Amino acid sequence: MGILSQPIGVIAEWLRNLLLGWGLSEGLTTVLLYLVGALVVATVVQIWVIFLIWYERKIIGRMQDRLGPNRVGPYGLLQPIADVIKIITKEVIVPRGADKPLYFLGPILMNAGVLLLWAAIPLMPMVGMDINVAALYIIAVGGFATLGILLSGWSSNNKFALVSAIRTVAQMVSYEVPTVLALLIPVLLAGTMSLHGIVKAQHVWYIVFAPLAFLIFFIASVAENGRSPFDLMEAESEIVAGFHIEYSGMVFAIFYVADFLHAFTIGALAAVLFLGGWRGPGAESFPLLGFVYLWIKAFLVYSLGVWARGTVPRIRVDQLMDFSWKFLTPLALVLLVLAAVLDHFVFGLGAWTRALAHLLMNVVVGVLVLYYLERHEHARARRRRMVAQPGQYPVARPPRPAVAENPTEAAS
Amino acid sequence: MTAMQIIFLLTAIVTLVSAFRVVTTPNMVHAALWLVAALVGVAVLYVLLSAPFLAVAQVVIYIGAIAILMLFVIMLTRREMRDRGPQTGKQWPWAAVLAALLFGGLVWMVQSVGLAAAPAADVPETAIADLGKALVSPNGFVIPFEVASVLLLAALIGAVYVAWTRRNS
Amino acid sequence: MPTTTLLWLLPVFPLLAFVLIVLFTNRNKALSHTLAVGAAFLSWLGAMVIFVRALNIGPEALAEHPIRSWVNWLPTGHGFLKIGVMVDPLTAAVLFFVAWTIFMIFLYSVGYHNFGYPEGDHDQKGLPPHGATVVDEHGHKHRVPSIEPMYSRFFAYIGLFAAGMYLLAISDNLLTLFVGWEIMGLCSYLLIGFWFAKPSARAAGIKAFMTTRVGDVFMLLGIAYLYMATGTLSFPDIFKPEMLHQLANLNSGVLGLSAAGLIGVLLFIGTVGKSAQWPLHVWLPDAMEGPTPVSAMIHAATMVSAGVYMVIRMFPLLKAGSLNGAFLSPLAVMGFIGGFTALFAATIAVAQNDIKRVLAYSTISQLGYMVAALGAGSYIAATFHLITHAFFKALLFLGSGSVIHGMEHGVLHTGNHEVDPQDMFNMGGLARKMPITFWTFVIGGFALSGFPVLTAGFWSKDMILSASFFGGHPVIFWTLAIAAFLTAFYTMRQITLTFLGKPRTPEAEHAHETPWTMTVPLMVLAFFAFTAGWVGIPEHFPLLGGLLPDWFTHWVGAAYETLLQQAGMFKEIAEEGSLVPLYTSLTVSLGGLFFGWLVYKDVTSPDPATDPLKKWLGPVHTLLQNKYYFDELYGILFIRPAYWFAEVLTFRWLDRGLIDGILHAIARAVFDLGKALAYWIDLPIISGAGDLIGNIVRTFGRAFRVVQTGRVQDYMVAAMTSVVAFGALVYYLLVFAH
Amino acid sequence: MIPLNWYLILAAALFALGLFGVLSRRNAVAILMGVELMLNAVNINLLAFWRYRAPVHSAGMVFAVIVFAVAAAEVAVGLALFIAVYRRFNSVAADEINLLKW
Repeated sequence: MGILSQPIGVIAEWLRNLLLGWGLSEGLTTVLLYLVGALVVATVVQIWVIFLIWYERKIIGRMQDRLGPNRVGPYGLLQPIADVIKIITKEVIVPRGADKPLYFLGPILMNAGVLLLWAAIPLMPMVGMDINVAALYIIAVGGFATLGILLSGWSSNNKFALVSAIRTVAQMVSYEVPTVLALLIPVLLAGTMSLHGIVKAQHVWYIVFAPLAFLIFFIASVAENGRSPFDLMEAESEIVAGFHIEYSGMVFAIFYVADFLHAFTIGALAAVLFLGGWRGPGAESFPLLGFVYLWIKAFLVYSLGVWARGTVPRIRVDQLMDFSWKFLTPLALVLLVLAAVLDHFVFGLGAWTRALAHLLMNVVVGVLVLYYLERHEHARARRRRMVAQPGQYPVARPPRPAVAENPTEAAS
Repeated sequence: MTAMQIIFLLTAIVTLVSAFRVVTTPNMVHAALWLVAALVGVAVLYVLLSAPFLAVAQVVIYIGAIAILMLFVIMLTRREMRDRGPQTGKQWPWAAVLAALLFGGLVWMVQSVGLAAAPAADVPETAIADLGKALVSPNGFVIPFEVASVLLLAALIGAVYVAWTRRNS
Repeated sequence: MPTTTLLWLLPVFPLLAFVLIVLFTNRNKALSHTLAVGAAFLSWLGAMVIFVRALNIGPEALAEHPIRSWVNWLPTGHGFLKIGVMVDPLTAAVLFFVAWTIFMIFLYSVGYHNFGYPEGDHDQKGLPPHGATVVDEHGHKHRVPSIEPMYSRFFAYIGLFAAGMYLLAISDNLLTLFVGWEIMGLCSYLLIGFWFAKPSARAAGIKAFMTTRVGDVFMLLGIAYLYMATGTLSFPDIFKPEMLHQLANLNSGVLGLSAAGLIGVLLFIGTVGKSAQWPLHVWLPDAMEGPTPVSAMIHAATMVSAGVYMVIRMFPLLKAGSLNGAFLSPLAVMGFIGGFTALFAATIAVAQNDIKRVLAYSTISQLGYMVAALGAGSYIAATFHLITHAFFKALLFLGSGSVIHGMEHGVLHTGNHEVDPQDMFNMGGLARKMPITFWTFVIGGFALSGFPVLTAGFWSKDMILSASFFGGHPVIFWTLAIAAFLTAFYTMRQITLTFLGKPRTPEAEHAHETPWTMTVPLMVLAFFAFTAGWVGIPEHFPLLGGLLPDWFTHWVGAAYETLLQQAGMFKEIAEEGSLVPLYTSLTVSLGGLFFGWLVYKDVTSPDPATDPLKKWLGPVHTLLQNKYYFDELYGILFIRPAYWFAEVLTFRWLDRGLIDGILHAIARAVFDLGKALAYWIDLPIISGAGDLIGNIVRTFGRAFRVVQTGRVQDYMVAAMTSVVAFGALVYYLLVFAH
Repeated sequence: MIPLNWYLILAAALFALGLFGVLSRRNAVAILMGVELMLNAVNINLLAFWRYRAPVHSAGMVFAVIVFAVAAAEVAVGLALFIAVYRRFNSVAADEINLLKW
């Protein structure tokens, strides 16, 4: 049992012996070890967020033809650190009339909802909790984040916050449905809800099996996270700054961290479910390599999100709901059913044959969907040309200013 | 007193206290949160009963959906939240007596019947797979399962219909 | 296409045309008449195909095994009431003339209703068109005829009419025959009252409907009795020797008639109504209120033939009914009524001035001929005359319509609407104006008169006369002979007044020939009026006999010959030996024609008072002109009593006086009793008890109403209390009791 | 191990608390919460008996799953009703809606 083949096991064994040597009981030691493990994971990922913030600001800056942070430290690398220091020193303000316990419970729940996800993610072979209903667990702990948002929005005693919270929750609940349905496809393919099992089953990455499911999962997750282009919750022009408008200082920072961490977690989940998790050359022998692989894959998916954030404009609220209920959900359902039926026939075949069959099905469905969308768009464009009257649009457009017959009269 | 028993008692206390707060707190949002706590406690009990799937399902359904929905409705029917009057009706002593009677009777009944102190057998490894098969097997519970699906669909449609705002009225 | 299918389709085409016109094409006149005429053409084509196929089968084989097809219709207690279609020799012969005449009517109607002319200036629905004013390129205004405002409706009606006639002709049972019969009754009502804005037309329609209804009710009774007695209405089932004997031997208990006799009389009363025999003849002359030639012709040539067709069809039954020689046996009744009607109507016709009324009475007279022929026992002669008469009477009616149409042209030209275009005294000299009409009319008239050898009428009339003479019915023979003389007389009177001499009015001078849609049917029918008789020249006729085979007798005779022989009712008539009928026939027709011409050739005044007959006959002429005052008689006998019965007896005395009086008395008594009961019993005892109960309930209700708070939770508390209590009780009983 | 009694008594207590909530709370949503508590108590009983009596047979779990479904349906319809009632009466207080008579 070398440090290379079982790094965490070695460290844990060492720690256990150390604690037992201090005279602690067997049970307490176990509990402590779990605690230490959780603490390490939580700390590592939250610190990683600091780097993510720098990375994202830099990338977005470049996309927007700016330089991004470049003053503090080399390439501005220390800029987030400076921000952290600044934010810690700020006062935490509790608004009058706020429900104080809930006011603080909100960000905690939100952060916890993200951190709890990491408990189930298989970081490397043999490491990470192996829950046999992990896929369901991922969905379940997502509910805590929702609860946190609702609580913080409500307890702030601010109508903008409340409106934003309700809107956000509606969005999250809506997008949870396609997320779950897309997530069920890897579960179906692997035949297990355990994430470890799913990773082990991916001799061929599931993105080959189900590219459309990957896309749905990614899009719906980003929307659930509420990042651009789905950042309706903080549409500044409408509801100021979202449900956390009243928060300041370190409490606000928790929201901030949770947001970025959630984005990265989505990447990790997508990597686990569709990109083979820790799988890669030599990962079986050297688990740390697996960790690196997972991290790289998660980071790539995260970068995809950043890319989208920097380029795609925010969508309208009715488009948001339509997109989920009228497009993603039915598509995911169709894919799920088709995958189930198809897999029934190709299950016994070789991994690559099976993968190709699924891929073919996905391509066919994708082409059909694109064809349908084009038709739909044409029809809509035609309708719009036909009934080009104000008041016909689903969302209030600014009414056309009444053009006065005589401009001078209007001016006076 | 084993560790399991300690955990059970802790969970039971949390659950019951939360449940008590659910039915007594005047603030409806707090009541909803206490409900969440009570339901999480129940979920833990499920884990103790070796039913992790149902525990997670409990969290998904009750916290992810039902509790959120209730909070929504509480916020949509705001006038009640501002009500500083009593949140319990005049009949509450009757209710308390009844609940107490019921509880007393049930406890007495449970204690008067000899019950097993330990499980009859271990839960099989394939419990979740068995559950899944039982739900869709013709020899199992496929008809109740389908009926439940229809019920859910009917509830879905009914809820939409009942809560629909008629534009022209 | 199989013959049976084709047979079923015959009534369907015109019916379809009716439905389509009524529902869809009512606004489009051209389309409507195309549909109707097309349907008539299809039916005509089908009928001709069937006729030719029937010819190929041959009379005996066809009589033995008619072309039949039937379906189950009504389930009865034991089996089904079947309806179906059938072609036997009789049907084939009838179908032939029905198809031709109906098709010709349809074609003729197009021209008669002025298709192609503009809409009238002041025309309105329910009135005949009054003409339109058109302006030609020189600015001159012309009065021209205008198109009938209800053109499409007319074609719908005659389409339905044709459907009824075809249905009647092809039926193999009395039920569908009766259905067709009644359809035609309805159509005749609709068509007579077609110009319903004219009061006279309305009255005539109602009169026709009511009068024929009298006959129809008796006929329905006869059908019902027949069904009761035999359990079937199908002709082939009834016309079996054993069935006929059974009916003939069954005593009906009415007037000493056998069942067959009673049925026969009842059915014949239907014919009396439909074929306008005395005493139900009054509707037919009034029916001339309909659109002039077409509906008149429908009534005269087609529908009234239906009545005669029905009795011909039922002849074996009538014959069986007459076996026991009761005084009122069907054949005796028919002989009497037919002969009487023939003479009676002919005398009226002599004194009529309206060109159509003459023809109407002539029709009644000729129908009487046919009925009398049946009464004399010769169904072949009756059928023969039925067919020839249909052709030449149709020809005459269409010709008279053409004349009237021409006269209306004249009326439009002079603008003098006082002049009646139907009065023969207003005509004269039309032969030069309307040559085709004249010649065809002359052919038809001579056929009607029985002009020897050439015309169809001669042969058929001769057959009737000889049948009655040799059959041993001298009374019928001489009656018919006199009627034939009168027929020839009034026919020549009509021709002379209308066509010969000089025009007596300016309108007659400006009359002119009608369009081809009217003249072509005239010519076609004239052809048949000529030739239709040649198929039935008797073999014993001097000189001509045997030159052409006596095909008709052979053909129609086959229909019932075998049956009558089997039933022992066939009587061979020796037709040789006497030339009395022939000479009589020659004498009366030629003599009548000659006298008619002689008397009327010099009439020059349009005043009807200058009628030479009037001078000679005096009050008798007035009697004839007023149709023996039959309308007035019926008015006194039936209509006024009916009004009196309804108004005075039933309404004023019975209803108001007696029934209302009784009711009022009962009401008064009950009212008083009720008041007493209410005062002495209801108020103190019953109401008191009711109030007591009510008060008790109310008191309890007041006491308990606090329980019903309307709040769901209070109810739940109550429910849960009960649940806990019952749970405790059950637990106690289950656990502690043991 | 934990005796079966403990679960049953806990469930009874939860049920009684839920019943009290249903019977006493004025707010309709709170009544619904009480109902949820009662349903959970039932579920605890179901699973406890399943675990202690017939763990190899999945009937207990199936019942629990169906109770979940019923609970979800009930909440959805109930809350929709409250919204409708609130629109009409401007209140969701159970004792103010007293039309359930006559």
